[in-house]
Amino acid sequence: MTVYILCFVLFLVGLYGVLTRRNLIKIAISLSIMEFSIFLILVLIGYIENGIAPILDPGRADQVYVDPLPQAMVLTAIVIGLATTAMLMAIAIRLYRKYKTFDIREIRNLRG
Amino acid sequence: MELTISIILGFMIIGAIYALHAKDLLSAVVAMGFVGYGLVVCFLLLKAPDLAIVQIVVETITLVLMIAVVLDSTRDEITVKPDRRAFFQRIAGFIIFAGLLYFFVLAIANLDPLGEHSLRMSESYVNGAAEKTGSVNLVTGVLFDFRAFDTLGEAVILYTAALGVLTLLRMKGKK
Amino acid sequence: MEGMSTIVKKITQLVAGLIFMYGIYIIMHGHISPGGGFAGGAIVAGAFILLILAFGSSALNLKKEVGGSSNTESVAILMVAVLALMALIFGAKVFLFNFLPKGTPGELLSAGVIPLYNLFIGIEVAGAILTIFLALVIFKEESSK
Amino acid sequence: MDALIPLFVAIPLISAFLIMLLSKVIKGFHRFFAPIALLCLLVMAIFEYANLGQSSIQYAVGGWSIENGYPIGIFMVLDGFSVIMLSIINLIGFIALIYSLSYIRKYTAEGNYYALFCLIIAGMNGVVLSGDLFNLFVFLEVSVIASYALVAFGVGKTELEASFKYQVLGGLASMLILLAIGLIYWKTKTLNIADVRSVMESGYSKPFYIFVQVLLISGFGLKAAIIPFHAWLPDAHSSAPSPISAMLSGVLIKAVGVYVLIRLFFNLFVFSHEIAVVITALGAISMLIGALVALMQWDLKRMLAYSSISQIGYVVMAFGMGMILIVRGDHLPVAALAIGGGLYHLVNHAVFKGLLFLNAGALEHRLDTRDLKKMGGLSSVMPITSSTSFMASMSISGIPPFNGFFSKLFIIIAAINGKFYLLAALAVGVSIVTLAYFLKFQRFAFFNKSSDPSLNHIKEVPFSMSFSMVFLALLCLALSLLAIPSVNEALLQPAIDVLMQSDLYSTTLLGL
Repeated sequence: MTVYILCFVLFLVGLYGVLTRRNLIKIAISLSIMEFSIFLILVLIGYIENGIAPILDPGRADQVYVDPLPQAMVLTAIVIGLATTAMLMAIAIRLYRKYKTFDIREIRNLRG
Repeated sequence: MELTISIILGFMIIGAIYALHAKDLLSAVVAMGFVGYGLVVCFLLLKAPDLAIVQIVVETITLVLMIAVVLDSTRDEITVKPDRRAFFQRIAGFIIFAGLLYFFVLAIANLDPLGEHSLRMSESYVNGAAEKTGSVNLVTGVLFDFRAFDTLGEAVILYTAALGVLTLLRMKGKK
Repeated sequence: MEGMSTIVKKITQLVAGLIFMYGIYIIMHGHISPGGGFAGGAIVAGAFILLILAFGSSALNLKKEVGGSSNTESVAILMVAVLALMALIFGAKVFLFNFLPKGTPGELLSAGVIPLYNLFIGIEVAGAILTIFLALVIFKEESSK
Repeated sequence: MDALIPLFVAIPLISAFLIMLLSKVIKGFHRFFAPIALLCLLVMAIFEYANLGQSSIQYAVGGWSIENGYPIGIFMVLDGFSVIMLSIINLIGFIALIYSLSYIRKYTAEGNYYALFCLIIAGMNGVVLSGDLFNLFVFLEVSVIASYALVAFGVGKTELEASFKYQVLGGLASMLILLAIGLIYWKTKTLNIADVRSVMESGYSKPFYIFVQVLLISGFGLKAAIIPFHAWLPDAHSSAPSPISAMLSGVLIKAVGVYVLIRLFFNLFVFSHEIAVVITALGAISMLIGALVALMQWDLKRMLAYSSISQIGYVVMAFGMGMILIVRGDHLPVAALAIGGGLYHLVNHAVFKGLLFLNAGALEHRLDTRDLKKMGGLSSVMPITSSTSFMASMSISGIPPFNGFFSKLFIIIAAINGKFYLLAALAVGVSIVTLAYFLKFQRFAFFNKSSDPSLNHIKEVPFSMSFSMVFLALLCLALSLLAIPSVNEALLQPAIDVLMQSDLYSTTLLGL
């Protein structure tokens, strides 16, 4: 139970970052941190006590395996995270080239 | 098991808080890298080798992209003197987050604790998986056969992101 | 973007080939050992990124490179879609069905269509990540000109 | 017909990849291949709509259907409700693509535009057809990431900043949705929507239920731009190229936001009174505030964006009223009327909001400005644009012969019968405010005597743009036939039945 609480605290740190930070890069960083916490919650859900990694081992017959479904979900979600971060970085560097700053309020004032 | 992961999570939370409050952008990006690699260790502890490989490589590539953006920019941030109003905002935010955490704990109170996960849908992914999909690696079996539609969507997402970055970074938008 | 010091160049010459081979290994052994299309493709892309970072981008004509990697990416994902649609014709006539023989699990050629999916998705992921990195490098060079 | 269902996702994907490959090799390949692909998608959607009737098709992707009682594969479910969404997506998509054949010529990298356009259509078709929670999330991400790139297609300053805000809030919403899916998997150990419902029915703890539902409301509320989460919509829709804002406002926030919200809250969760009241309140608030803010806007596309928020408020309020009445259990026919009204307004809004954004695009194409003050007296110079936008403005503000009037009428009658007198009064009031700001748009854009003389030798927009505008204007009239009970019975009733008997969705699948 404590692990899940710590994961949700990490999620809240990311949420705090997205809502309060003014720097484009730091908003992207806090979005990634939120993603990390959700990946961890998903893998923790699928963990089974003294289960082994989900690679079939024909030698040992009655072996408990960890649940492969959350791992497949997290693998997909990691690549989604990479896609969103790449898009955010593309826009961040473009805005930086135009406004010479990463600060979102500064950009709004300069936009005029 | 739960203790080790909690310790790693503690360090990750400290790293995350530092990443948000770091004065220098580059050290913020490095702190994010630290949180990502902490996640890799958690995946290995939770018996998920597939995810550890993907996460460590994707994290490195994300760091390369972020540092490429941050490296030649002004790395100092416009720091605003926290006046009284920001102080109250911080307290209000803290109270709201404490409430969210309390509801989260209430919500997951009687769900299965760590380790006692019972299978239902993925039971047939594990028993007899070798005959059904022929793949020894169960995660690849789920990804490329049982739920191949997700992986097709996944490849399309990365393709869209590459197309989007190409579109966003072209020099001239309008003729 | 100019290259790095000669020590980094020398080590990259030694290491880049190995990383590339390791990525191919991870892609092709996706259904036997941990890893698979996504992990292996990212490692292959990492090998290329390492080469570009170490030797600088002046050595190669970037516009042609990004066009090339975007085309390989489109071809690879087109092959994945064709494989998915071929399942409509062969086997149980259902979208994304595993219509090739499954063979004995644990062998290299064993899990029917899965190694082919792994291969094409690996190439697609490598192409996508390389396209993103090259687009960023091109933009940085042209906007600083 | 079973074999057609995966083609709804496969055809746009393959056309996107082919466009990217061949658009540089064959000159203008994208200008003739993309419309063909979308036209055959539209024909397939109409074909599915024609012979679906009351039944619903479950397509087991990959050949994995039910094993020892549990659905293990990914199912694509086509029933009354999703077939309506499918037809709207492909219809407005095809019309917007015809419109952009000549509108997009003034942008560079046209090949990328058409490929991303096909990817949005593929993502939305995937979301509407999916019967699996995580698969729905993946295709939601496909369409949303493609729309991030298209919002910032003309890489100007305002577009980039709008797209950045849209991406951050979209990413935040996706994280909330992924957390909710993780919690649902944790409780029910399955991802299939019908299977989750059958597990949920066998008892659930109240706090878990409320927490997951709040997560989903805020996640999909962000995607559907309901009031507390609407911050990104005005910037994103006003700075996007006009066919894209027609697609975003007309279809994307419906297929990815409202449709999923309705599908999950009717077919996945067991109804609960508090959540129904919350949804109705959210709908009513966004209906009111969207209209009031739209009244004060002078930028044409920002005004249309705020009016989208207000009209989406109508739809969400109508479905919320339906839920309250179902939970109360008395006078179910009024609940059916409310849900029917909501569905009807959803379809109408896709058509006339798409047309209004195409009109705004035509004005922008010729005048290069979106500010109403700089326009004037264009009705003589641009006859097609002004007549079609007049028809669209009349139908959105609910003037009788047009379709908007009938759908708002259904919603208001359902509100009165269901004793929601405050909501009925609110709906009428907002309709009047809508009429006000659309008259302002008509007067300033078309009928006012303009100040600078350069306005009166502007030519009409090229054929492909005027054709799509005229087609949608005629559709505004044709859709008012849907109010006739017999036509309504044939077209909207299957969807209403799917939503009314919500356990019908899971029994047909599990009883397979």
